[in-house]
Amino acid sequence: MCKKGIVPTRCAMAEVFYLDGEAIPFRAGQNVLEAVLAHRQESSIPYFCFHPAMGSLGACRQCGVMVYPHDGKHPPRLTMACLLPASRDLQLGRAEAKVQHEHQLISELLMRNHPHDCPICDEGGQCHLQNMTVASGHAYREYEPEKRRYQSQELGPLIRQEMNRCITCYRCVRFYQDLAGGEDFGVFGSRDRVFFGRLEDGPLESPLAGNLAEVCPTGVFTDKVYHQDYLRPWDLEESAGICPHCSIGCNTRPGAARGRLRRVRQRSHGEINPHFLCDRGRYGFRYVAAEDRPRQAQAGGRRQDVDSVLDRLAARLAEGRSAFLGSPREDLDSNLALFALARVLDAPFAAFFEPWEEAKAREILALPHPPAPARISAYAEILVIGAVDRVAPTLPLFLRAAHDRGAAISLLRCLPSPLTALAGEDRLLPPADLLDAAWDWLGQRHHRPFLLLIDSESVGPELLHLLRREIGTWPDGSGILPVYRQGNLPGASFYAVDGHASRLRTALAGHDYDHLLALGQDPQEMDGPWWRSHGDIDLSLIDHRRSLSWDDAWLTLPCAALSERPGLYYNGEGRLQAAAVAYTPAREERHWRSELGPFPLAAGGALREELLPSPVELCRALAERLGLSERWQERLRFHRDFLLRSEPRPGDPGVFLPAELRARFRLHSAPPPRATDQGWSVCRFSHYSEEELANGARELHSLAPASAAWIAPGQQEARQVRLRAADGTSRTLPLRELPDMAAKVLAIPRAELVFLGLRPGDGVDPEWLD
Amino acid sequence: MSSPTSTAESVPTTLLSRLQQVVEHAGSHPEAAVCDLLRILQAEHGWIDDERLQLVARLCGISPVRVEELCTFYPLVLREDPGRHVLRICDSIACHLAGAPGLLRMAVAQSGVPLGQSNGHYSVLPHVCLGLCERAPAAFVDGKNTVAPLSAEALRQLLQGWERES
Amino acid sequence: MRLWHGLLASLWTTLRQLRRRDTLQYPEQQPKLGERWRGRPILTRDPDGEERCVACELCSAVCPTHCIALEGADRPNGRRFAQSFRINFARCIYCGLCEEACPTVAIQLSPEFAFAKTERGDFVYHKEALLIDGTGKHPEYRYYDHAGVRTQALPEPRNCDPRSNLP
Amino acid sequence: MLFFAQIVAMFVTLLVLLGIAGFLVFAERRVLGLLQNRLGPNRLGPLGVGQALADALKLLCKEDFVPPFASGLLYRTAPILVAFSALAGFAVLPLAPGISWAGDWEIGLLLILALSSLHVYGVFLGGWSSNNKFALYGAIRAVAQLISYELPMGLALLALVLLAGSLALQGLGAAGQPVPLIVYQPLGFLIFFIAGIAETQRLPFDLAEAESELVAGYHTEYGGMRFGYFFLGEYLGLVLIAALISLLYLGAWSGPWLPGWLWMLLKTGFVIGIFFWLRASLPRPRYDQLLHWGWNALLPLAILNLLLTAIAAALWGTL
Repeated sequence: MCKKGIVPTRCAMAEVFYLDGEAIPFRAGQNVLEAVLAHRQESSIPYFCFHPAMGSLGACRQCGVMVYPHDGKHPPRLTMACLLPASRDLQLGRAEAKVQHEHQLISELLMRNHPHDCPICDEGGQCHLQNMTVASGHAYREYEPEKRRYQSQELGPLIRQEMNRCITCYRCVRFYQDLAGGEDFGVFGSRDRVFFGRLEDGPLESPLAGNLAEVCPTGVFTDKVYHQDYLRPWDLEESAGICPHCSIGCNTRPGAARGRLRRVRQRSHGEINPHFLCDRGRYGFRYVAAEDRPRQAQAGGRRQDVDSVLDRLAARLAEGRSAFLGSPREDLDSNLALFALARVLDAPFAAFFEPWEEAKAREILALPHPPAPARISAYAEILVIGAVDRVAPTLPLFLRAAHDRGAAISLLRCLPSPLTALAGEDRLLPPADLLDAAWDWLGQRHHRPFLLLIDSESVGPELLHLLRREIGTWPDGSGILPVYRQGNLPGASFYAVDGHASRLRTALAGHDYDHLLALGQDPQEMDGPWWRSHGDIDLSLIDHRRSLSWDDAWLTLPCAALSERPGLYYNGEGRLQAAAVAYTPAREERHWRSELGPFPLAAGGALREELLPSPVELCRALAERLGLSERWQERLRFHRDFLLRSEPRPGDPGVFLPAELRARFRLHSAPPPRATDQGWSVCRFSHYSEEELANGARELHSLAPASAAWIAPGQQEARQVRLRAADGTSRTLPLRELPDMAAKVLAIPRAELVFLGLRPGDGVDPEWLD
Repeated sequence: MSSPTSTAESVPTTLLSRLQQVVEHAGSHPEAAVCDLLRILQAEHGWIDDERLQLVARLCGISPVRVEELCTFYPLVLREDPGRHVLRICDSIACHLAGAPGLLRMAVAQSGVPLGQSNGHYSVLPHVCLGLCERAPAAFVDGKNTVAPLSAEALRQLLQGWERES
Repeated sequence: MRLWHGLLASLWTTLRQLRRRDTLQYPEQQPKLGERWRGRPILTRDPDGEERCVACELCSAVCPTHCIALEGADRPNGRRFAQSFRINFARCIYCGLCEEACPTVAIQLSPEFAFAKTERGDFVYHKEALLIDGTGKHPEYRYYDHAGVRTQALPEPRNCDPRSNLP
Repeated sequence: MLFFAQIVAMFVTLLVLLGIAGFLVFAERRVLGLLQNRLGPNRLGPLGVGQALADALKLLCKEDFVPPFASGLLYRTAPILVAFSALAGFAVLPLAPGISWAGDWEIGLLLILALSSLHVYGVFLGGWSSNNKFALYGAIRAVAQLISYELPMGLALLALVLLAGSLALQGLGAAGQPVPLIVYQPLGFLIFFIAGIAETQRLPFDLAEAESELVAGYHTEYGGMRFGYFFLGEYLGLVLIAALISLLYLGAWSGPWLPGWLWMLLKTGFVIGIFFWLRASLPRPRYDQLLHWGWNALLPLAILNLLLTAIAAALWGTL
């Protein structure tokens, strides 16, 4: 890279053009604005409608630069930098009075209808328009007509619209329609009546709608959730975070202040989330502020202090009749700490409570290095199995980019999907037939590398197994990218997928074990019938959400939420990423006179930290009480060193699980296929906002539809359906029609599936009720 | 996307089949028929209400937002009830110089409602260039006939005629 | 000679002051403070009696001693206000930057300058103590007249409606 | 019995002198206030007189603190030395003919000059024992200043002695009857006056404790009553010099209607007032300027004065 100020001819690496005499390197195909933005963080050229993900439009006319022709015959002319291809030795001027005047005039025009409401605008302090207007030097309006006025729309609990602030840069609609594929948001009208919005009030339907707040260069679309706990962005402490809400592992930038987590924004990672973050990642963080989040340790449903609960737990563990359950949504160290504790106690440990889920995790681990999400768009042939858009809402962005590049996308699904519009081949199937259809697709001759995107929640382990067995015969570069909603599945299950779940169940079903210590997982939420039939097992829970069994459990220990502690997460591609502590929950306090309320922090007051222990600390405390501290530490270090060849720091791009560590999982035999009948079968219905943690985010979760059974239209006249579990219990669900879904399929939320002990693809005998 | 409203009662079946024919004519690109559908529906009903908007969206296989984008962009597609008649008076430069602003003021005074709104019988709209600059000021009546040049007296009589009609 | 002149001139100058007294006997005699005296900041109301502060946090951002802390919230009508507003006068240096930064002329420096406390914590003034029932220096100013944003949803004929039949 | 009475009387004199010194601190602040558009301390007692007592009480009540780095004995003795040398001078000072503790000592003038030189020992020891660079600087300045101004002062007095033919203070006072010696010795008076200010380190010549440069000069490390001693010494020195000026140049106790001792007191008070006035009016010179004037202006002038006096005495005889 050329450093600033060095004579550019010395720079043989890249070709350069000159902006105000400064050499700016560029790559072929870049335009001038892109090159300048890539060259330095703060652009000296103001701009609005340009966005790295959406490219140039030339609509705002703000990024003008003076171009000096080489021939000397033509006079210099003003051109938009975002529309000017960078070429060698181009001479551009930005700092001259004429250009600056032009920028000022454009700013004045853009501000013509923009209200003077920065003080009450949430964008103030992070507003592109504010920055550019100040930078261009426009300070006083000379023409003061009445400003244009709109009726803003109510766009749901996540995004707030204030249309009067619009400068018609079209970024929102370009993002929403062209990139996110949203159908319920558009641009209406013409001239100066252009309006960006929906047909009528209502929540935006796209799971990527939250990005509007970041895409909009001014305050038309702002973050409603952030607004609840609003503090100016300059007061926020931002850290490098990792989204824990699905297997993609998007990089986030949580912003916290005064002991509260206030917002999450996206932090660009070129391979995972170059530009955008889905709403689950953006708003799911609110689970830390859920009203029912447990904060008190309990014993038998009664409040107790942590130490006495730990004492009782340690005494119980010392009896040697306890089994351990880890969690694929907890971070690596927490799982390893519990695993090490189980090892030193020689107790059974599993990361999954269900052998079926465990088998899937094993198949996921056995996959050869999957491609990074951002690489999806490079594939020419893509097979999508299941509802990946519901599991990982950012994936459609990459699929859309692939489609725009001419990729052939095939879709096998049982639920409606926004990807239908992109798919060349679109087959609507019951879940049990997905495997055969995928097999058919592979049977077609593919010469170019292709990609299988699998929603591993709607398929069984046998599909993953059979498909990954074939990888050797595929063209080089082909791969499988599984998606699921657990943030750290490979990390949690690495030591615990060789039939551990079955052994755990056998142990608990026998007489030797009568106590289960579960971290971040609730067996009742994993397999309802089994748990109901083993009611004599005592359950101890370490968690930061109030799970189903929380109030009935023998002992409960609340722990710090994921954003309140550092963590390491293996995402779906086996990439290990580190998240920093996003915030420390705290309450303002002052010492001298409590009745006057908290002493202002900014004025020298203090924050009293309200810390809950992390799972690792709880495990350490248990090990100390058991007198096994040293052995536990030794174990932990051993497992950790084996798994973490190199440990990334927060903000690093991440390191991969070594191939040889994955290889040992390939030797497993095929999981037994399930019997399929031709009657009704179930599939998992999910909304994009659903995830164990994100369910606690009130605003986001309010968008999820009420629990129901969904069927294709015109199949049944009944209003309700009753389903029976193997143990005789039953559930009655309201029946709803869902257009564009597979016939003879009942789509049921996960909680109901678990209660009934059903897995996607299982045949059922529904009882139709009126 | 709001739920599609039933249009069975407001759109006669003959019209519906005619619309379907137009869509079929567009072949593999049904969305190409959207302008034709809007034109037919507006000719039949006078303006495009929400039901017709949804119908067009359904027939063309595109989202209602797209149809609305198109409707609100083009001035000849009306999204509000204009009354029985529409008078468009050109206010582009030639007509402006020839007295269109005076005519518009007159029309407003006579109809009693601001430009663009209906007084129940008719509405008067300013309009971009009608291409009749040589006979300015020009007007466009009910989307069918042009009147050019439009004198103040002719305007008064026209509007009076419409009022009497009701 | 200049030295002597200087000496005598200065002696004469001081001697002439014998009759003048600029000192006020403060607690008994109250000083007359100027309009722009920079004393304790207060929060004012607009002519309608509404709180002017919209919790934009510019005052706390500009405060060189970080003595202002506030958090905003929304009223049911959509207007923003300071839910809590606290100034620590043990830290305040009366520089007046907050007043200068305030876009709604809510925070104004008042002529009150003398307040002593026996406890440091008592210097923390909360919103109830800061808010006065008056408009302060700008009697006519209403921020929302100038903001260009109607926070209350008022369907007006002049609102831009993209669905309107106008071209 | 008489001896006992004398002891009591001396004690009373001492207390009165100390009281005067304390009062002068207050008086100076008031006068400065008057001269600077202010009021000065006026809260305590009528016209604020109680301020003097309050200050004294405050000083007495303060902690007696010796910095750990100071050399203890010298540090403790220095302020006493200062106060002592100032007080001892009053022993020979006649208030009127026959009113003086030491009687009409032949070498009264010499004793006073010697005691005023002793005063600088206290100052120097204080600055030295404080082990503080500012204090040491202040002390060095005090010494150099004293040496530089002691000479012109002595020479000015020599001219006076030449005229009066006596070293005894009462004799010198008597020489000022009926015509004050200032008439014969205007130049000598000026020299003595300036040197006297320098001697007592009063403003504008208080370079030994110039707070803008040296924090507090030689008494930087002092607090409480030890600092009070320095203060006492300074103000008693002021009284002493003022008394000397009125005794030697202003005609001592001569004056109509009132008794002589009262005249003496009035004249002293007047001179003190002038000192206050000077303090209110004049800025402090630079240190090099101070020494420059002392050696290059005042000393030659004093020699000239002595020469002229000698010539005049030779021509027209002494008084």
